[in-house]
Amino acid sequence: MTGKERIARRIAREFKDGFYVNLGIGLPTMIAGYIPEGIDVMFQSENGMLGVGGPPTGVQTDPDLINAGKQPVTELPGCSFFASEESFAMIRGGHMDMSVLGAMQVDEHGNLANWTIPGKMVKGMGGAMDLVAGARRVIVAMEHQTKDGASRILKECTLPLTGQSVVHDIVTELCWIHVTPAGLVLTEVAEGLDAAEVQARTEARLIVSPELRVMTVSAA
Amino acid sequence: MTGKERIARRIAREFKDGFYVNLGIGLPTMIAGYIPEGIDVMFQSENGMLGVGGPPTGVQTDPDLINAGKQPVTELPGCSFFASEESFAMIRGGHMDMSVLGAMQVDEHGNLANWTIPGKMVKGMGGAMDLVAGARRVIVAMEHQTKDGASRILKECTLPLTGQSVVHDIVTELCWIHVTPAGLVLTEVAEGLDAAEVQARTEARLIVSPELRVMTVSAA
Amino acid sequence: MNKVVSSADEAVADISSGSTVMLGGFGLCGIPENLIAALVRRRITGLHTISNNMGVDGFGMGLMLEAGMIASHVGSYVGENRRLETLVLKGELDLTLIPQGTLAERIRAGGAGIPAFYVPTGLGTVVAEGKETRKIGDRTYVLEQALHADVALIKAWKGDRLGNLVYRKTARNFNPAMATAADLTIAEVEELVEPGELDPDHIITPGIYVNRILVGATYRKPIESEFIKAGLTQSGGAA
Amino acid sequence: MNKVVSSADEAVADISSGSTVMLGGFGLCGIPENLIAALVRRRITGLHTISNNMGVDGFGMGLMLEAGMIASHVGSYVGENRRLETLVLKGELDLTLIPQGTLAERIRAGGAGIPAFYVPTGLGTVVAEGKETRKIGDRTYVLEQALHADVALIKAWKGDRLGNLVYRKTARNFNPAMATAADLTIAEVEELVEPGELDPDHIITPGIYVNRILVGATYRKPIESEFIKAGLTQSGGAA
Repeated sequence: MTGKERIARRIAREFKDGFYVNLGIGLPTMIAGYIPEGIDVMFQSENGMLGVGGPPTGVQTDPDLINAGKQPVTELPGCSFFASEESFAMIRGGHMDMSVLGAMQVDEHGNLANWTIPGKMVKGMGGAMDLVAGARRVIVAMEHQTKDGASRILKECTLPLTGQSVVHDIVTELCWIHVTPAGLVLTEVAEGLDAAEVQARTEARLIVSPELRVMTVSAA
Repeated sequence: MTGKERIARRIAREFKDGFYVNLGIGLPTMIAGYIPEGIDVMFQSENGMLGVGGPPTGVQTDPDLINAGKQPVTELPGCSFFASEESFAMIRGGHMDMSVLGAMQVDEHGNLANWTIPGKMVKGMGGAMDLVAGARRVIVAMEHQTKDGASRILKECTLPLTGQSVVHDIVTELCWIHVTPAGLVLTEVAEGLDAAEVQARTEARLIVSPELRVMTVSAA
Repeated sequence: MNKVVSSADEAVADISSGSTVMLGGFGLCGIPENLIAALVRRRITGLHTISNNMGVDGFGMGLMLEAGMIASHVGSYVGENRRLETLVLKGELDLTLIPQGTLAERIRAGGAGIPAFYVPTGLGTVVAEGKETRKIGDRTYVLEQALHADVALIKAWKGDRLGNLVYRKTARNFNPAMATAADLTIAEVEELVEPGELDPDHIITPGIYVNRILVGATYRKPIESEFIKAGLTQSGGAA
Repeated sequence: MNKVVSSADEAVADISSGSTVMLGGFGLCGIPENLIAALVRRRITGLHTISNNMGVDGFGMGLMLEAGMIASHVGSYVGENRRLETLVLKGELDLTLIPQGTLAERIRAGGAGIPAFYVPTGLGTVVAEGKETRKIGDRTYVLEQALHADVALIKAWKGDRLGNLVYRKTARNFNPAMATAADLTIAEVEELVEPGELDPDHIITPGIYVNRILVGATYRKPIESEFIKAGLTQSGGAA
């Protein structure tokens, strides 16, 4: 099981029956593949769809039916389409139970940076700023460190922010971290690791929960 | 021809082909019956309909199909239904070519009072304040004087306002008055009347247009 | 995911006295008849209602008023209800009248995460009294606040068990906006269909906004102008 | 009332250089292909464009960019266009990036007579720099202004000669809001139907918002992710 798969499987366990969820592009999208049986989740795509199904099989993709990553998708029974201003009214109005996004950096205040690196070309924030400002619960799903081994969980973000004090939880292949007003609380660590090892790979100070558990990922 | 009919017929002549118009309850509603041939006008009803047709003939009224006066109406080909917030986005956004309303008082500044009389029961302004604030052209259609012979066209409105400096034109059975920054300009008088006679029945000061004409009403 | 409840009584069983309740409809068109009847059966009191109108004597919200359930009301037109007049003049009901378009937009804002916005409507009238005004470009505007409720009771034409809704003709009115602007949204429909039966391009209220859905037991749907003409109420008036 | 024009070239014949132009679509989905092609044939310049994206190299608004027609752009994501990158870095194109939901709401506001409104989005980020913020309730919000254009070029699925429009699936996106927010709205459709053929309950854009309507000559409708994979562009990225 890869680290990314471990992250996706763990977050999938957080979904409750009847949840409405927006999954960011990349790693978060993988979560849709690991939803526990008996749990009905409706996925939103911010370009104007609720009830997004998986990629179409075979050749007959429909150019009028894409997700926010501009990839062809399918319709689930009970899906609906709406305009962009409606889609973001839904997001901004606090109707999404959860938004799962990738990140470049997160910090002790729950600040998130995931849209631009100064000096490199600015692609744009798309819907990320709206999602983190509007969803009831914002979960960051990302690999714990950069390819160069640098921590992505910092005392203070150094990149331009996507949102200020918006992150509720951070899930990496190493651990689950809950963001609180007191700071980052380590609540789960991957099997075979302990809190000290996670802290060693993390710039931000981690408060170890008195109820620290082993991170269980779904088997399926 | 009654005074009300004269007013309705005269205003109908102002409609241009392709106009979108909201007609208030009462006298303004009569205008729909006098639209010149070859002129296609779409009527809006602020409860959420564009393309309102006349009252249904026969017994089969549809309780789901009413106008803002809560009276049964019919659908014209190309009509559409929308929600209240959309209907007023349309009105407030300046998309209605014309709104024709009744009034209790209008004054030299184009102020309009048509929704409440203090001391009597307040029924509410409904959509009137939105219409006068939003339509491109607001025409007041009313009888020139009250039943007691008092002027309804005043120096200053004495009743609570529906809108401040919102009226573009005032049409009564006696005359057409255009509201300008300089004051009320008398542009048309009914056949057989002159400007002095109209002024005598009007509290507000009327500026007589150098191009004063006789008010022509449609024949049909 | 199944949001269907079996009756209007079950649907409103946990609404408590003192709640803020939005009720859809324009006049008597598109009102949640069955939910109102169930609320009246519960006899809760001190409700703060938000609805464009207030029914008529003998129907719609008029029944709630007669049962003494309403402490305050926000709406745009209440001209069809003599009992309301009496209560307001006696100071037993706090009535706030606001322009219909501003009412609709404040409700939409409440559902859309917009706490306040500027409108031209009502400038220079009693509606703007005590409110901030501001010049933007060459026009002056009034600052208006979002409206949100504990409960929204709405009426749609058809719906499915996921809460997706479609409306019929002018019975749509305030229902879709209210569906978005409450902590708990309960929708009554004339017909329940299977998920997928409503064309996803035609759905007006996506199920995300709806917590409970029920099929109304019966629909009377009187036409207000005719109901009034029939002599049950006597006042006339505008929208 | 007949708003039908016979070709995209006729539809855009009076759009002048220096205009502010909104263009519907999300990525390459639901974009006015035929109107863009006609604009490119006109070779007007100095346009100020407002659109969520900027096409890709070789298609959609990318063609306008390649023709040197665009002076400034307001959008939320432009990651699929290398030519844009070059122009921005050389200072030849003024690019403003704003959150997608704020963009959509600013356009809606422009059509709805709301000059400004508050949102939580972007607080504490570069998006809020230079903007007024305000505490309302227990949260701080950013004041955002309406967007309005000289011209909106939009794409719908079907329409009638009165300008009534319906959209198909996710090709709806920014098109309905933009239809409301310009002095001149031009809609291209895949199919023209008779007034009355579109169910009035299903119409998304009422004709009042549309000045001209035309049937697009051809529709290529590439899927962006596949178009890019096919090697015509190389950058990847988010929405």
